[in-house]
Amino acid sequence: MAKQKTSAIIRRQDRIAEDIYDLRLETELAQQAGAGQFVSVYLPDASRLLPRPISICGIDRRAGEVRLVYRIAGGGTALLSGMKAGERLDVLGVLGNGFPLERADGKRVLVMGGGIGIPPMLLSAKMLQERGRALGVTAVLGYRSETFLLNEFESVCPVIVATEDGSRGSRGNVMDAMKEHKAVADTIFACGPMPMLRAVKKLAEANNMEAYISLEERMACGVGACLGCVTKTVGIDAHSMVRNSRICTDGPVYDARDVEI
Amino acid sequence: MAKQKTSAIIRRQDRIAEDIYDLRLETELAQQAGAGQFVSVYLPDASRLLPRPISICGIDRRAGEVRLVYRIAGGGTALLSGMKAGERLDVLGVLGNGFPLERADGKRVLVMGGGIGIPPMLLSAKMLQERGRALGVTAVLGYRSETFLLNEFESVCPVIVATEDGSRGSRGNVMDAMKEHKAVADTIFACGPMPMLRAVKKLAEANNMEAYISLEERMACGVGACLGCVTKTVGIDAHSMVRNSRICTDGPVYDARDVEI
Amino acid sequence: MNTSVTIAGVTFKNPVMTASGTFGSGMEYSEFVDLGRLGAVVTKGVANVPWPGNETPRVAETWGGMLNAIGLQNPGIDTFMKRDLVFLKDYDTRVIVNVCGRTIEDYVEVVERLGDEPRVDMLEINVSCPNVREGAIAFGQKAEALEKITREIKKKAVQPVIMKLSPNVTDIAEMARAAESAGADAVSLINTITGMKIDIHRRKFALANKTGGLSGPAIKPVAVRMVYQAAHAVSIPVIGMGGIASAEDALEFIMAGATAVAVGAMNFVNPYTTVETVRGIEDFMKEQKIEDINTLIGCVE
Amino acid sequence: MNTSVTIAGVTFKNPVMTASGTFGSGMEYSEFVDLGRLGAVVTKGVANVPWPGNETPRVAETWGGMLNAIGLQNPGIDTFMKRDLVFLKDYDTRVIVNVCGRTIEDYVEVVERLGDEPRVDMLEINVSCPNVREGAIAFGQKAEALEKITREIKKKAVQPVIMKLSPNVTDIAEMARAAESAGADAVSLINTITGMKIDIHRRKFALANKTGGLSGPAIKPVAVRMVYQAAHAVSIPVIGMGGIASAEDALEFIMAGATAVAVGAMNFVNPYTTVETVRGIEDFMKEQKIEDINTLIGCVE
Ligand SMILES: Cc1cc2nc3c(=O)[nH]c(=O)nc-3n(C[C@H](O)[C@H](O)[C@H](O)COP(=O)(O)OP(=O)(O)OC[C@H]3O[C@@H](n4cnc5c(N)ncnc54)[C@H](O)[C@@H]3O)c2cc1C
Ligand SMILES: Cc1cc2nc3c(=O)[nH]c(=O)nc-3n(C[C@H](O)[C@H](O)[C@H](O)COP(=O)(O)OP(=O)(O)OC[C@H]3O[C@@H](n4cnc5c(N)ncnc54)[C@H](O)[C@@H]3O)c2cc1C
Ligand SMILES: Cc1cc2nc3c(=O)[nH]c(=O)nc-3n(C[C@H](O)[C@H](O)[C@H](O)COP(=O)(O)O)c2cc1C
Ligand SMILES: Cc1cc2nc3c(=O)[nH]c(=O)nc-3n(C[C@H](O)[C@H](O)[C@H](O)COP(=O)(O)O)c2cc1C
Ligand code: FES
Ligand code: FES
Repeated sequence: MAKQKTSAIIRRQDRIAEDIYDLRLETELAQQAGAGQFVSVYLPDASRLLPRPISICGIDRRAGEVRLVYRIAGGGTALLSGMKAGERLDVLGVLGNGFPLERADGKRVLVMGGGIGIPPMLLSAKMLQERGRALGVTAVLGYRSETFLLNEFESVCPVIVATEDGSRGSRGNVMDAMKEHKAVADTIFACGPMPMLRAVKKLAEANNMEAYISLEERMACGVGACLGCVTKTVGIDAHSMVRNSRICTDGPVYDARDVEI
Repeated sequence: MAKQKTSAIIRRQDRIAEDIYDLRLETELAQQAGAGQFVSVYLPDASRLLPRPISICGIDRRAGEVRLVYRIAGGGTALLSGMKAGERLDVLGVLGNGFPLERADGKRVLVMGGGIGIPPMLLSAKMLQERGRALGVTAVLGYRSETFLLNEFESVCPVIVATEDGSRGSRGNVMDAMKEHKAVADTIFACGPMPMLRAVKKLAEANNMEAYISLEERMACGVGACLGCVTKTVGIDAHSMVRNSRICTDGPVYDARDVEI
Repeated sequence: MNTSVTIAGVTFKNPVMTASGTFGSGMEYSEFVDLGRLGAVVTKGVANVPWPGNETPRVAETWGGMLNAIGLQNPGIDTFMKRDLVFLKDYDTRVIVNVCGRTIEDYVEVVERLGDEPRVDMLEINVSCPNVREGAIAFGQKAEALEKITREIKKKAVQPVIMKLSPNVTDIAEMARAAESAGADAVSLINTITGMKIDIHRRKFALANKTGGLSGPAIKPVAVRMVYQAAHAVSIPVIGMGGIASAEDALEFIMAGATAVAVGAMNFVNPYTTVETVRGIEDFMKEQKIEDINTLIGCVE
Repeated sequence: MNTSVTIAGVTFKNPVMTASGTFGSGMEYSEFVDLGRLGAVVTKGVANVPWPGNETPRVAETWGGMLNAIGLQNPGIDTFMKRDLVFLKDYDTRVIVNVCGRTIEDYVEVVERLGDEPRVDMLEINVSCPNVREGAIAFGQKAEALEKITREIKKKAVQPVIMKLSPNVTDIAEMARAAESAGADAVSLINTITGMKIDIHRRKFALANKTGGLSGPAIKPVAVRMVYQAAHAVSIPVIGMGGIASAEDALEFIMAGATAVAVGAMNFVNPYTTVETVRGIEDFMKEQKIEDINTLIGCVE
């Protein structure tokens, strides 16, 4: 099915941690969405024209529901957090390539999420388990302090937790927690802040692991037309013919070896 | 009390004729509002920044309620018409001078309204009757075809009705109806489209009557600061020192002899 | 009812085009809209060789608009001809290729390469991109420079040439006249207005390039004014753009004097804007019983 | 915590002013805000004699902004001094008088009249109003003309002189430098950007004057860019304005290089904008532990 801009209905919205919201949308996009893909949410505010890219955190195909978990990062997400069940929300989707779950077949997999990079990894972990071909899936989650989605992760796979203030699990970030728990893997799927993704890339390269990382960039169109959202690539990109790849279309998930971050 | 921008609550909103809406606002402005004055309504749409001036059609001081009756004339009023009880609406008020009801003391008064100029005349008629010093108040109302607020007028004073298509009362406009009914008066209070106000001015001048007419102009500030909303005056205006008077502050109601329209 | 307009001998089924750089080569938005419904697809600026463009962040939202500093990233004329023009072969719409360059020679090279491409109906020369340091914008801000590049391009161009004007000038009429006098077949305007946004919490520019081009509904009044001034200054056709979000907006440009219009940033806000604009114009004409859209061009009083 | 800034020897308690023409002489908005909280009240442009201004409609709404073509209606310097300046005597705020004219002589006459008015702290010379046909705007669009008028005014002015620049130019830095080289004590910018709106249903201009000046949040990115460019071009202080709606916006201008800022069209949208901006800046400084607002001026990297 093609990408579309469609009017979703808010089924519910809950605050699940400080500044973190859990939004359930009734939308036909549920039928296409996959792990690591995202939608872009338009705000009911004519002064904020560009849609906000938000990763898909969950899908209920039977109920026709897409779940988004987001952090209030500015005026747009603040506005979104005030919206109520029953209200309509325009969304553009499904966007992006998603995680290549098949690359985990027969492998030991680490699913790593840092901060607001955690939500898409929940869907990834679930879909890896449903696929059932990985040799083992472990989640490594890094929070500032307050955790969220943790119970759900724990019902899916073993979880290693890190918090910056040490209030739960290891003190430090996901890399610290990985080391502390001597977590090993053949393949990493990761989403999180740029320093974390750089560390994952370095780790994977040093240990000859595969790593798929989900990148972020400011977006306008979300569909590959404006060239706003590029990331530097190691080689010449087949579409751009320069060392730039469009995150919205050819990403957001990249083989860490392919990008210069 | 000073002018203010204040957050009102919509008590109810009803469609009372095609494209005509009756809006009740809970606001402290009810304590100050008078006949012929107006408020300016801000829209919950950041692309439409300027407030919409709407005349006060009714006041319930006890209930702290201001009543506005408006026609959908464009995007802003269309948006307004979709708002529901309980929602908040920012309003600026109370604005304008209002009708000089005391000028009707001991006089025979015609209260004339044309089209969407009818709503403010309802409050005017009511307040004239409450004041109880006029020698008699008659309303002359001109509609395109469908009437609105007519029952309410009829409970306040004798009413002469005109419709353009003749479906009710005289065929034609308020001036035609006046002639047909040989309505006489010493003083006229009027609001309506410019051609009607010009006719009222001419009639008053020809018959040595007093006429107070409520004018409209595009507004920005609504409080006399921007000089957007002027009307040409016959003499030098005391504020502007040119032949321009600010409708939002020194109007909207003028002695017809003072303005060039 | 006739919605078709003609510019320099090329007839467009309707006056609605895409604004260069906001629609790729149509490929991405063909998932959303039937390109065959459009008057023309105007492609992203293409140079003689691939350009990497600017660093990110390249886009930032502003009140009712956006800033961009893509920096004319493009795959170069070779790939463009092999891939994008081939893709467009299947669609019943006009194709206008937007051309960028650093030097006059760069531009001329692209123009010559496109000379025997039958799929290319017109050329639009971007001398007004505020986001590249060399060449480009300078051509669009000085009348003599604009005349010179226009003349050189016209010498070699097979297809009719549209000069795309910058709004970042004191006198747009003078620029339009310069383009006309040098032989341009049409002018298009406006390109983006140079703007800036600062993130006060990080005390940093919102765009890596510091400045970017402002587009979207916020700039529409400036664009309509400039289109009106340009249309009154020259007798070649004017293509209007800047913040068009609806058929109403498009008609505003047409009444100001534009023979055709282009939808830019609003594609990002609503990917169906182009076709909805086409449909809206048709509806307006039906409602108002307008037989020929050409009677609306410049009809404002 | 110091929020005061100094321009040409005049100290303002905070950098928040009103933009000329949007606040009358403060009288009307004194019902809403305590004028004593403002850095300065900048009054509506005043000429040597009363001006009637343009026909109505004079204002029109646009997406995130508005157009105005008031045409500098003003009661003339006599009434202004007798009424408006007297009114302002009671308030503990600086007063900047905005001056307009048709000829250099007109301007100079007003400037001289104000020379021994102690209530007037500074003069702002409007050479950039797009809504009057004669004089005015021409002075603001040509560097030589701007230099000439600045020099003539400086010869007679007792108070420090701010030249208010037009954004309708190719190169704002050149204009700022022209003002500085002719002796201006400061520059303020931006005035409105010329725009147009058409009512497509009536096929008429929304404004009687056809064109008007665009202001409001829509133009902020253009204004911030120009303030940045001007601040880098000259060493005299820059007063920034254009679409300021909040303390965040004001800080954006300050970080871009403005020593002070002015709130214009947003007064119409929220009459409390000026004082809320003052308060917001104070809150920001407290939160970020900034001792002196002067350290923020031009701090963007
Ligand atoms: C592919 C992708 C997936 C994402 N998934 C999630 C998610 O699942 N949960 C979540 O909380 N956040 C996610 N983000 C980040 C989210 O898009 C931003 O936090 C959000 O756009 C901020 O909007 P705002 O209006 O609150 O902030 P503002 O700062 O007011 O936004 C201004 C502009 O900047 C853009 N912007 C601001 N921050 C970012 C950012 N980090 N990335 C991209 N654009 C940004 C906005 O979209 C808007 O155009 C994702 C970003 C991308 C690119
Ligand atoms: C003193 C005064 C009292 C009024 N009282 C009433 C009333 O009681 N009931 C009623 O239905 N209408 C009244 N109007 C007219 C009403 O203000 C407009 O119909 C309304 O502003 C249209 O807004 P819009 O967004 O729907 O139209 P748009 O055309 O989308 O508005 C665009 C801009 O033009 C302005 N505008 C459009 N039409 C008018 C107009 N006729 N007068 C002034 N500004 C206009 C809008 O305020 C807005 O700024 C009054 C106007 C004035 C000046
Ligand atoms: C992301 C983006 C990229 C653009 N790239 C180009 C370009 O390559 N060549 C060009 O001539 N104009 C380019 N433009 C300018 C648009 O074609 C158009 O002139 C401008 O955006 C105004 O129209 P709008 O307000 O509808 O977007 C670009 C605009 C945007 C927003
Ligand atoms: C209604 C109106 C009247 C104005 N009158 C003047 C004026 O008399 N003199 C002047 O220098 N600028 C005048 N301006 C320009 C403003 O002072 C300011 O430069 C411009 O509006 C940009 O700021 P803003 O976007 O905050 O409104 C006027 C602006 C408006 C909206
Ligand atoms: S956001 Fe436009 S190309 Fe990615
Ligand atoms: S609307 Fe500003 S003076 Fe009347």
